[in-house]
Amino acid sequence: MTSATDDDVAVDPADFAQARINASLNPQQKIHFLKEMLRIRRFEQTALKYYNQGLMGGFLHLYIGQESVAVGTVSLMGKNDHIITAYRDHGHALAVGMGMDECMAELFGKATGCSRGKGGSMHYFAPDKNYWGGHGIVGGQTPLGLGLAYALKYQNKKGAALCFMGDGAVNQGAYHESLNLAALWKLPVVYIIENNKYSMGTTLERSSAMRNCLAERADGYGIVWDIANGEDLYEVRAKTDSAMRRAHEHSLPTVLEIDTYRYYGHSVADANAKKYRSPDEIERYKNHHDPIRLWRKRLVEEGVITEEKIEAIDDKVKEEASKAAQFAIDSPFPAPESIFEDVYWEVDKQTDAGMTGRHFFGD
Amino acid sequence: MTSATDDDVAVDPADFAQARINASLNPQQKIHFLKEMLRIRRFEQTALKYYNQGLMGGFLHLYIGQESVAVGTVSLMGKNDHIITAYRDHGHALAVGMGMDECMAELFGKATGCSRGKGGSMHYFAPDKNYWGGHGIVGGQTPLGLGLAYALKYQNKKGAALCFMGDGAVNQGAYHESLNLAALWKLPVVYIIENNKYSMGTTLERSSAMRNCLAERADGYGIVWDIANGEDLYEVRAKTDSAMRRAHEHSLPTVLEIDTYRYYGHSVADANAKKYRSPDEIERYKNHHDPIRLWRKRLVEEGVITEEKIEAIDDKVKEEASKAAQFAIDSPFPAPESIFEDVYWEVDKQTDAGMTGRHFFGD
Amino acid sequence: MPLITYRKALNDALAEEIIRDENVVIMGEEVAQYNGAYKVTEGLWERFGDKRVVDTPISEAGFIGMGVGASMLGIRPVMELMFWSFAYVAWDQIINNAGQVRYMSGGLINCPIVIRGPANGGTNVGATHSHTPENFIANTPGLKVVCPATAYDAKGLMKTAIRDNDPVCVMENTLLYGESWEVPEEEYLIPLGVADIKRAGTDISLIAHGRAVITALKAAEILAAEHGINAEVVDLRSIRPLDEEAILRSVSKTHRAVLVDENKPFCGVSAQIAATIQEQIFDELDAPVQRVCSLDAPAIYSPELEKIQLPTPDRVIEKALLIC
Amino acid sequence: MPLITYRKALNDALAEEIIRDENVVIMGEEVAQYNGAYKVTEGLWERFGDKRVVDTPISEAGFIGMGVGASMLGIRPVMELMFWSFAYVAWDQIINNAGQVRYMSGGLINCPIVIRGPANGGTNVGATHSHTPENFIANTPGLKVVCPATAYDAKGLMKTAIRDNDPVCVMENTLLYGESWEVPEEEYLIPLGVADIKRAGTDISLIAHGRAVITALKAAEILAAEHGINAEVVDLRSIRPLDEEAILRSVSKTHRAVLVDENKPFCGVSAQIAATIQEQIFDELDAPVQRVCSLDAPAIYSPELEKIQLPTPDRVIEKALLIC
Ligand SMILES: Cc1ncc(C[n+]2csc(CCOP(=O)(O)OP(=O)(O)O)c2C)c(N)n1
Ligand SMILES: Cc1ncc(C[n+]2csc(CCOP(=O)(O)OP(=O)(O)O)c2C)c(N)n1
Ligand SMILES: [Mg+2]
Ligand SMILES: [Mg+2]
Repeated sequence: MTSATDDDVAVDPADFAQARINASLNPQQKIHFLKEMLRIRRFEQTALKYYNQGLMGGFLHLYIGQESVAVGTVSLMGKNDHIITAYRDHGHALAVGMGMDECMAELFGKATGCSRGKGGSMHYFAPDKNYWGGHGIVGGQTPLGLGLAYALKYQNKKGAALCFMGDGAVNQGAYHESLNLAALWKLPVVYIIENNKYSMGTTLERSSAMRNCLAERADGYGIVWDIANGEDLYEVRAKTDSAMRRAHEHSLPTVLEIDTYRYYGHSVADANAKKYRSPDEIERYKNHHDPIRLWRKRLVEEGVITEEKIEAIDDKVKEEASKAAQFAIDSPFPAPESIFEDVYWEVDKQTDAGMTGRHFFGD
Repeated sequence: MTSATDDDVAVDPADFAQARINASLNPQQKIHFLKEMLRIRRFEQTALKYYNQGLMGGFLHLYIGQESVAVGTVSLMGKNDHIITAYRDHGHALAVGMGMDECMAELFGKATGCSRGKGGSMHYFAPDKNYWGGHGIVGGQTPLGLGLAYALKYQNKKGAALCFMGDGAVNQGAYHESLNLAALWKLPVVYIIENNKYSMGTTLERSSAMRNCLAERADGYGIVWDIANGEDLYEVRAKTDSAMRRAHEHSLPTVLEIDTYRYYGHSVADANAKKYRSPDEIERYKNHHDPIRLWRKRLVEEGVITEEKIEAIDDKVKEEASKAAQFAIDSPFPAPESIFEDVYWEVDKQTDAGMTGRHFFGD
Repeated sequence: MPLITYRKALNDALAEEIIRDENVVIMGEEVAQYNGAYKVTEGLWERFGDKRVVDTPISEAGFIGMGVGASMLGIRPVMELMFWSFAYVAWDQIINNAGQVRYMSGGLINCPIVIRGPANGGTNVGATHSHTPENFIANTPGLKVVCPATAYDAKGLMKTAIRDNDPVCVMENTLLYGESWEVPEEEYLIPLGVADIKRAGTDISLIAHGRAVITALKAAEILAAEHGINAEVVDLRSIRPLDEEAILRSVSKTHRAVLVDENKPFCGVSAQIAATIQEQIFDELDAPVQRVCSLDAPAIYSPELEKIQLPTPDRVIEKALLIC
Repeated sequence: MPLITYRKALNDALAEEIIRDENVVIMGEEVAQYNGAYKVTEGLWERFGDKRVVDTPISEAGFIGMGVGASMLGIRPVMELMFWSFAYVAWDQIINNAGQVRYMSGGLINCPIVIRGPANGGTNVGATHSHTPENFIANTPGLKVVCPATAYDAKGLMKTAIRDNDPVCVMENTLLYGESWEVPEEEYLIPLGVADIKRAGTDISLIAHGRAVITALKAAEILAAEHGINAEVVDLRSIRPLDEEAILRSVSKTHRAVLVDENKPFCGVSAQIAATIQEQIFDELDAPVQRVCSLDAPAIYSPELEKIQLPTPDRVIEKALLIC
């Protein structure tokens, strides 16, 4: 019931490249992962630039440094697998295949944004891609993720719900209630803790009591758990695969804690980003643990691609990001009337129910 | 860090009578415990009679069958130890020394009730006896118990907060949040799970996922935990003592799960009390595991008291209960104006703050 | 028409909707094997089995949130809160997830969930168990809330709530569960957002919802019998959406209104109705709109006192006489 | 008098009370080492150390409830919610424990706790982060709530809140943190329950709380300059207790009122005020009381649109002109 490594995952702890799910990858796929990670990074760097110019409002929580987690886990999703996360949600959004245009436009608050300018950075959604957001209340998405798994099981679909959360979110009660329900009802949910060591300015040690790690709390509910090193895309995929197969084959939950790191502040507005942790620490991660850098190196070493070709991909991705920014800038703001749209389905669809009685108050 | 039995507790697993805290007991004390357990049982049987006559409102959750838990744990409380529980609160109330009169009057909704008729069965309080209620929202009292412990530590007092809860309450998020905070900040709280196997009509198995027991979830937070057999007053005292000393000496939390059983329904209104569990099961507990019966037997065997003297005590206690009922019946209902009392301290005390601005609305 | 209880009407509504739509699932504490703490779900588990009627642990935030998540994928959970008072441990899931996710997703998502259970005082269960949060829910665009006052309304509104594609909160009343009303045998639905004139009248409008409607009806009888005042009783039934037209129509006719409401006064539902009436038909009013709410303190336990804490016909009559 | 920011005024209030009473302890997420997400607690941890200024994990139900429990034993916790929106995960602890425990204990207990933090829209943080629950809190007898509109009020009300022996919710505003007002150097307190006439006038009463007061003041200037209307601006400051007399006095003088309120309209604070005015001084009113609230939808992200979702001076003027 405890720390689980399925046979075919634990080939050689040092090399998850040999895990079944990775051994079968072809070069195109491996290159695709690189491209996806680059898309996230370039998208966010571009967004940051415009945020700093004052063209966006609210928060902007950057995912830079964590890209391998979203790309690695999402790469395993099939048509009945669903995903939901917290407010640090750009990475997962791009990984599931959302376009940079609608993602960027959302940040600018434009009508062409993925959430029509209503959600902003924290609230990306693409149900057509099985992506259920983007949620701002810490831990609030954890029962929702459970609900996705419940629906899958109810509908007899062989799928999994991947529910992401930060290391700070594990101390919210809703998460524990969800763990008990997941175990009790054998729901196919995979809780993925993206442990980037900080919740805002608070270190892991100052926020969470634990024996050895956060995932281990799953033990108390008899839920299988594991830890993965997030800098290695192969490992992320191997361990996520193991969890997803547990969901698919046995309809059982897993808690998977993935070690990772964010280079920027909690959000762009985080004035203390370099106070609660040392510049050294950040440099060390950038130089020695950057998931993109490591994956590039790996692919070059494996002979899958050359540095030049990587640069070409990177250039293309950067261009995609600039174009998305231009798209966003050129897009219109939502019309004032749209404030009252998307509140009630029945009103939006002008059904009888939507036209009976007063739904909105004030003027 | 895990399942803990301090040296002097684990003398002989079969006989906690030898534990330090029990070995030093004198006959008077042992007889006192018996009397306290009998007080609870007779009080509640009397209350039940009048409830069934329609003289009380709302709920009446009987503690009968669980008396050793309240009496055993409370017997260890010193002047800086505090206690708080859920709605099944008569036992703890009488054990801390509340009078039957004010407890009974509260059930009748009388002005002479311990909560002036405002709280009812679920809301007994006696802060002067370090008893902080009586709380109706399942799990809601668990952060309050933590707060009592926080205050003790803040005030540099060597004390413990005993916070009781049912087996169904462990699935409320607030409890888990409390566990993390208790461990992180080393707070002297003892969470006591009174595991009577059912939350209303739901068995333990249908409500809680676990490995071996409920207390074990404490492991995930690095909190020491233990299990006690609640039918044995000696064991309850020995293991609670161990937890309280951990609080007193090291300012550390403990989770203590005490196995116990209730003979009546969840509340008196529980129409299904004999449906979700077999009459056999109830009989088995009454005949073989009743804490009062076992304690009586033990004391007689130890030569501490005779059956006749026990009967005399029982008669006295029954008389105390009848008198309390008469007191309650003879007491007046609260005055209608009292509806607006006890809402705000400042208003009650007629301070300047209480007389500035309008505090109550409507007429 | 057969007389059936409010409880049975709800039970029938749930059963009919379970049969009609395979996505409807009933969940909550003790709803299945125990038949429901207040027996609203009696027999459903036996009839429809484990998949359709599900007992939950005591984890309102967890299971309500789970229901919201499942509803995003097309399940239609009908979640029982044993008391609406327990909503407060799940408040974030209700307000932020059920209530806001459609908006934040720019309309990509909808949550066809029903959250139901009793929301009332008057049963001596104390302050923490007697909340009536229809005003809080109705304050929240994205959520809908209905408060049926009779068995007929309870059945028709519940069925409509289950078919509605937005989150609907149904606030029932333990004091009404055992009361009986005529309910047709054939299927019917009551649209949300349509008030019901429970008693036609000409002299004053008594506007109420939930059990306060029964209080208003009693007051109206006495006003007629003893004071020669012919009161109209408007049952809002649905708080959001709200049938404002029916309110304004009635008061435009009677020129006087007493609002009866088991909420606490400050920002209760009747505050909103009073504000609306005076704003929209000021010139029709011959006197200020009066309100009768629960007395403004936490719910008291003492059975003798709780009786007078809730609106009574006497208090309604007193206010009516003040302006008639 | 020195000009200081609303943020600094709060910071000074906290520091002064920490010094005055050893039972005062500041708690919340990031309040200590990080200096507060919005820097309200800047420097306090450095000055007063670990015991008096405490960082908490992200467990609002746990730590707010803990604060309530500690307050029962005489500690005076001043708990920061990084946003009041996050109160919803701790709602049960606030409403049922802080709000009802005194009553249920027949007055044996009191909870001298302050819960504070910003409660406002207008910063493009979306629907889940923009709640303004002062109406919910004020609905709840047992709780108190204040909404300071200026640095002066923020300091005086915060100090009083900390000394109050009942639970007080202080709702601040991130859009005001950086604004400056004159604040005396010597110590002062502002009682709860006393409104402040922020601008005297004769023709119409603009009644508001929190940042809506600033909106009302702007509207008043324009009404005077462009329309020759001399508006009085009444700042409620404290919602519960409420200075009803000040409201009625002002409207009895001006005979007209526009209520400005950043709540959503349905059962917002202004609904209560409107209901009260028409009920108590119906004959003084020359026109219906008007309300200007946030537009009735979840808070929109789009910065361009959120601007118009909150009450604006223009909307206030429009309503004022309607009745002047
Ligand atoms: C209930 C709640 N409390 C507080 C916040 C404010 N907040 C937003 S993110 C955050 C830190 C979360 O840290 P973590 O879970 O580790 O995720 P990370 O930001 O590292 O991805 C906090 C305190 C919130 N959004 N919701
Ligand atoms: C938040 C909340 N949910 C549901 C209830 C209704 N309820 C009261 S007691 C109870 C069962 C609790 O069982 P357990 O914790 O085992 O305690 P026991 O009654 O066995 O002492 C339930 C469901 C409640 N009071 N509060
Ligand atoms: Mg983190
Ligand atoms: Mg139990």
